Amino acid sequence: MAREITYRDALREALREEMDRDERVFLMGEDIGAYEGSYVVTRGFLQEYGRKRVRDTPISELAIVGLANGAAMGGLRPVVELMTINFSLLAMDQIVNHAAKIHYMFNGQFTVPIVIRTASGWGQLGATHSQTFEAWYAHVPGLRVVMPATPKDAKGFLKSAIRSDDPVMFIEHSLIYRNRGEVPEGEYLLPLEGAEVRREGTDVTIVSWSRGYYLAMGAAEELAREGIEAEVIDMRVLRPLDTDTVVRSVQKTNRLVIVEESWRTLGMGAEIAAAVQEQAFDYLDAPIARVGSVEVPMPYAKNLERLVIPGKDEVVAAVREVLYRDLAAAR
Amino acid sequence: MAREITYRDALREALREEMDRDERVFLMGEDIGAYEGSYVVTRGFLQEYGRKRVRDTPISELAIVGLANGAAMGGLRPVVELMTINFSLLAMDQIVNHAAKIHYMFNGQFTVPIVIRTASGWGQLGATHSQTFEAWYAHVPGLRVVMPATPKDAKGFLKSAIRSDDPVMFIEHSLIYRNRGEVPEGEYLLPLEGAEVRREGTDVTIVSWSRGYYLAMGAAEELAREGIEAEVIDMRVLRPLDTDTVVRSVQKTNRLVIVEESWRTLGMGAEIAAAVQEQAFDYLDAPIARVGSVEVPMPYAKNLERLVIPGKDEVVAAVREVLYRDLAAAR
Amino acid sequence: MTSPDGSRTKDLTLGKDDLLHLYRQMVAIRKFEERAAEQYAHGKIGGFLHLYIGEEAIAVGAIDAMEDRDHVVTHYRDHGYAIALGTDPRRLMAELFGRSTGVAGGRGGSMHFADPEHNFWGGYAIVAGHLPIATGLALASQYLEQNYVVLCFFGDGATNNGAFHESLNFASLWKLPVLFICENNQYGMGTAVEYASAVREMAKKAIAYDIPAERIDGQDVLEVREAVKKALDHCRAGNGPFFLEALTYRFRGHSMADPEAYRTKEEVEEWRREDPILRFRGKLLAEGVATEDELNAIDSEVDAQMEEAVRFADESPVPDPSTLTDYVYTEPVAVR
Amino acid sequence: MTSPDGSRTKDLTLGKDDLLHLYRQMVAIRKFEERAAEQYAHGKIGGFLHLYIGEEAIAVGAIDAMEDRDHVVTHYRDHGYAIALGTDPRRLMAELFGRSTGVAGGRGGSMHFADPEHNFWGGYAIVAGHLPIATGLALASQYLEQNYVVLCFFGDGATNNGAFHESLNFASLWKLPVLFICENNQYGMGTAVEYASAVREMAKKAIAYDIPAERIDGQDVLEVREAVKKALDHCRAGNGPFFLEALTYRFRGHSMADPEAYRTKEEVEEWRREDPILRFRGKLLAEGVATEDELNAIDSEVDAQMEEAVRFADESPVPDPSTLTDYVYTEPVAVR
Ligand SMILES: Cc1ncc(C[n+]2csc(CCOP(=O)(O)OP(=O)(O)O)c2C)c(N)n1
Ligand SMILES: Cc1ncc(C[n+]2csc(CCOP(=O)(O)OP(=O)(O)O)c2C)c(N)n1
Ligand SMILES: [Mg+2]
Ligand SMILES: [Mg+2]
Repeated sequence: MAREITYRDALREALREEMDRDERVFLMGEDIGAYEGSYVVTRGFLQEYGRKRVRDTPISELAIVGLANGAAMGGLRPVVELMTINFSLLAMDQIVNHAAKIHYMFNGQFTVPIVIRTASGWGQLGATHSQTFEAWYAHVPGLRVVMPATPKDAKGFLKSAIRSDDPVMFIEHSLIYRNRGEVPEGEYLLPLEGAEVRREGTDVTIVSWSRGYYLAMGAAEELAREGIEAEVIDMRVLRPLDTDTVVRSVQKTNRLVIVEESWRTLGMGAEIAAAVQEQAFDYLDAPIARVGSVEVPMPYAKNLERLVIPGKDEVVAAVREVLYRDLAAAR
Repeated sequence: MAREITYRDALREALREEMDRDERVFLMGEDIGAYEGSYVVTRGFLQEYGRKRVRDTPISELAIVGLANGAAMGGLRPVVELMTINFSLLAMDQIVNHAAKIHYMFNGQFTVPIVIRTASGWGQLGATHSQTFEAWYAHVPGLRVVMPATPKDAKGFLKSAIRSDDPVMFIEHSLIYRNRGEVPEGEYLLPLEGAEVRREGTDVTIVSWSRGYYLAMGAAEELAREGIEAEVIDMRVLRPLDTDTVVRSVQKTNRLVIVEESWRTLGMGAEIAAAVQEQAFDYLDAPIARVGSVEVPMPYAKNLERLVIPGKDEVVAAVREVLYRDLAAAR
Repeated sequence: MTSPDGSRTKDLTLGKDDLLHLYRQMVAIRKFEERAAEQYAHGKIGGFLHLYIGEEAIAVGAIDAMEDRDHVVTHYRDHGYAIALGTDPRRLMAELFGRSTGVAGGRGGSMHFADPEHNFWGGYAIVAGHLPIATGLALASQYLEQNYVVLCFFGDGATNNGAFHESLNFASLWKLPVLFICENNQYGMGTAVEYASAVREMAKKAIAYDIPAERIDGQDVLEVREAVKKALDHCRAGNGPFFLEALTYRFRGHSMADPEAYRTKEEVEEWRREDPILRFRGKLLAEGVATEDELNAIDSEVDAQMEEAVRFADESPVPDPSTLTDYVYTEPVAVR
Repeated sequence: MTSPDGSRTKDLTLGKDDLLHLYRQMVAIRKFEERAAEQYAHGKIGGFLHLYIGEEAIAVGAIDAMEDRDHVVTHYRDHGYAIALGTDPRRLMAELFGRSTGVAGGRGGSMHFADPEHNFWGGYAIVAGHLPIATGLALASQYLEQNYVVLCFFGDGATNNGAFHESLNFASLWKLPVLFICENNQYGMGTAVEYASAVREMAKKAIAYDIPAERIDGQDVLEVREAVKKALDHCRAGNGPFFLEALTYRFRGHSMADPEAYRTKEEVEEWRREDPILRFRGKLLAEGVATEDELNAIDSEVDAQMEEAVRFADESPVPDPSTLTDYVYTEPVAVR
């Protein structure tokens, strides 16, 4: 049995179920308690679970993650919220030099089972509040990086992330918290790997994740109206990265477009393109196209911001390009 | 007229010349003065220029870069030394959310002419002291990223970086400070962009930068002995990234191997491969190969470390692979 | 922490013009922001909009104490400083509207006002991220012997960040001319000071760096002005940094979408009685400096000015799309 | 900052066995490191090797004051703690040699000793990066009501980093059972405290967090032991963190390749007169606790033990290459 709930509610269910299941799970972050979370994911949690398990913190990103690392080593299961992924830069040393290293460099003697929930997103928030760094985290061995698009994945991955003994970067997106989708009743877990083909198609493969997935789906629907059948893949997990699923799809469609919100240069699309051309070289009928943001610090003005973030039209155009159809001809 | 000097001496000359030329240029970093620099690049500088211009700092990477940002806005030309690129993670917010943003987000009203000198490298230094993050910095609009391989580039780029009004990440490498090379007498500047073909060849293109360049050259020489002529390109500058030079070369050789010391997934090689397949799709006769580090936190033990960092043999093997020659056949 | 010098006078020793100027500035901030909130509701302004309402006495008092050469660096709650520094409210409103006539050409928005010509070196949106920048600017002042002092404003919440610590250490170590002004409005977003800071008096944190500190009433524009004057003298004389903690309260939510579940209506009401504008107005009237009519006239003038600011913003063009990639670098670099 | 309680006794109130144990531990650290330095010169050890020689009284005194359940988290200059905690020196030397029998299987090296079975939660190589980790471990103690205290060792240089500030604030705010022990050896690499810190007494920095602090003589093993005992009581009683600053000096260079241009020979000589081992040895002899022969016998036993450690390390196998990608994740994940 499934019902439709929002992405936000799916996250809330995951947190609740895991907190109820395991006393050692606790939440920690700026304004998650009295303020109820900057994206209100944790609304009501402070009242329900109390200050011991829902811990408002000072504005100390580095120490928040560092404390979580230590607490995790000591047997707890911290779920940290970093308000937005932009602020995760302040915690980078604890994430990369500590969380990602400790299990390995001490020869498996310690584990660091932390989850860092954070949000990507934009919306006239300016240069320092509109970035997304999933590609950075996906570069780092020792981290798992999850970036769910659907409520079902959001819930299933978050629960698995909390139970995982590895550090997990769990990246949400401020513009999809209200998206609704089917979520099974009752408990379920999703393994922390594997892309998913969400729409089958024969003419081209469109790959994305998080909010980009909806863009890709929108583009696919539009393309279908003109007879182009796109296969849409939601990457879901960015480390470990499931390029096999993409390769299998490209072996069928022979064409690939990658859609992302980050800057193109060295975004996730770079890795996916590089890996796919390695593994599916002989199947590619056109260069792999990457659709990403214009490479500027994000401007505040709405009209400029719209130019930066890719829209459905850019995805459609890129698909046409890899199909060697120019715009005029297709219309 | 040119003479042979070391990479380290080339850097020292650049710093000296620029400090002598412009009173506003000053150095700032941990242990650059009394300790003479952890890689002794600034040996003697404190005595020569005094405490005003050679500033030992507390172990405060975030504030070091932040102070440099402010000082640069206020009319100075700070040259910061971050001991190693591993510690730059602590300064990430000042580099990415401030230095790279300020000129743009304030509509050009301020400039942030800072140079951040830092060193990549390894050598039984363990998991937190053996990383390299050039790919991260090259992702960020607003930054220039330079990673010279030769003494001549080291000097010319450093001088240009100091004079540039943009923030520059200037990444050295601890294992090439003693490398010697020709450096012109007297003053010269190099524009902060452009890859360079350092060896011409017809059969395959090998691309690298920094220490990887020497690996590539070594491999090319070995391959030449068996009749394979590799074209070797030193990327030199990683943002803006000159893929045109690579594309031109691939149009000739039809095969590309990228060599780097960072983890393969989302290393610079990902971007170069993705960009080249976009621009030279029809010229490629084989998948672009990437040679990088094994994706683990760096282990201390010498025998394990050797397995992680790619050596000449891996480069040669990758070249053979893109040439569709297997090892046995070639021998 | 509070000044041992209990003798400080808060009397109206300034001339009438100066006093009315302070009043006008506070009213200008208040009315600018009331219009901004209104325009936000109309969808003319997007993203974050952090209002300074309730805290006006700090910006106005402090900035009035500055010399012409001194500079301001601050956080995202930055409208008040710009107005107090004399930037044309039309260009500020235009910035909020994301128009090309804005102080940052529409690229910055509410959190990133800047106007170097009026000594405003920018509002920054990473909590405490501007403290090292302000300290570095003070280093430039010292290095180039320009003898300006940098006023760096930030909140109580910012004092818990590592950047705060590193900056204060540097400032004291190198005796840099920077005045740290902590606006303790008792909350960082929705987190009360007692849940964020091991000490309740922010000024206590300066001790760890041997920086002299004082706690003042941030609702009293004259007290602020006087304390800042003294502190600036201290910095300018080469004694290094100074730290002021101004106790205050934010009357509105943190940004526009804040249900304020974290504090009681009573608490807000109590603090509203400490409205810096009403307090100062009451004083001006009580001590016979100005009449109701005079003050009302100022209010009306400011009203008209802010109405004009909205009109100007609304009629200004949006940024030219062809400028999108300008200023990523100072020199032409191909941007993709 | 120094204890107001001048009455503290540094007399030898411990029993003879306990006193000789302290002596033996300090000698063990000294001799372990002397052998390590020698093996480094022979090329058997690579990378960084930070010696603790001169500072032994701190690790030994502090760790002797610990209860069985308490834990240690520290920085890269970490050989001393492991030895004082009772880890087999053979496994430590093997770690330096990068052998599979090492305490971290050869993966960690000098900077990353760890032995949770002996309460050692690791040496960390990012200056101050382990302070939040130690604080988090203390949070686990509190949360799980396990009533252990975490001893967190770090240098004077670490106190200037933001991570220090944020950790102390958290520890005090949440009253976590963590004892911060600052080993003030007066230099961070080659930078003297006066060029790095606005205040010369590190203990002063604890005031900003309302953490009680004390400055002690780090060359006196008994003083350290006593101060740590009291501090641990404070922490264990639920009073939150405590801060100790132990004044000390590093007799050798920062790491192996340090020409020590930043300090004078005279200064080093002066401090060598405060050798914690010689001081303690002198006291044991002067107060008739032990004879020269007894102490020499201990020295010889330790010598033999360290010789054996080198032999063990040398004969141990290097890590199996097939294990290279083990422990990147806790579950099997394809690693490229
Ligand atoms: C590093 C960082 N973390 C979190 C945020 C989100 N944030 C914006 S304002 C704010 C509260 C700041 O409080 P305070 O410093 O007291 O200033 P106030 O808003 O009260 O004026 C937070 C947490 C941010 N912008 N930067
Ligand atoms: C964040 C960071 N910056 C710089 C370094 C390089 N480094 C290693 S040890 C050290 C000095 C530390 O001094 P202190 O904390 O006093 O400890 P000590 O070595 O004196 O015991 C420095 C700067 C580092 N490891 N981490
Ligand atoms: Mg506040
Ligand atoms: Mg030290």
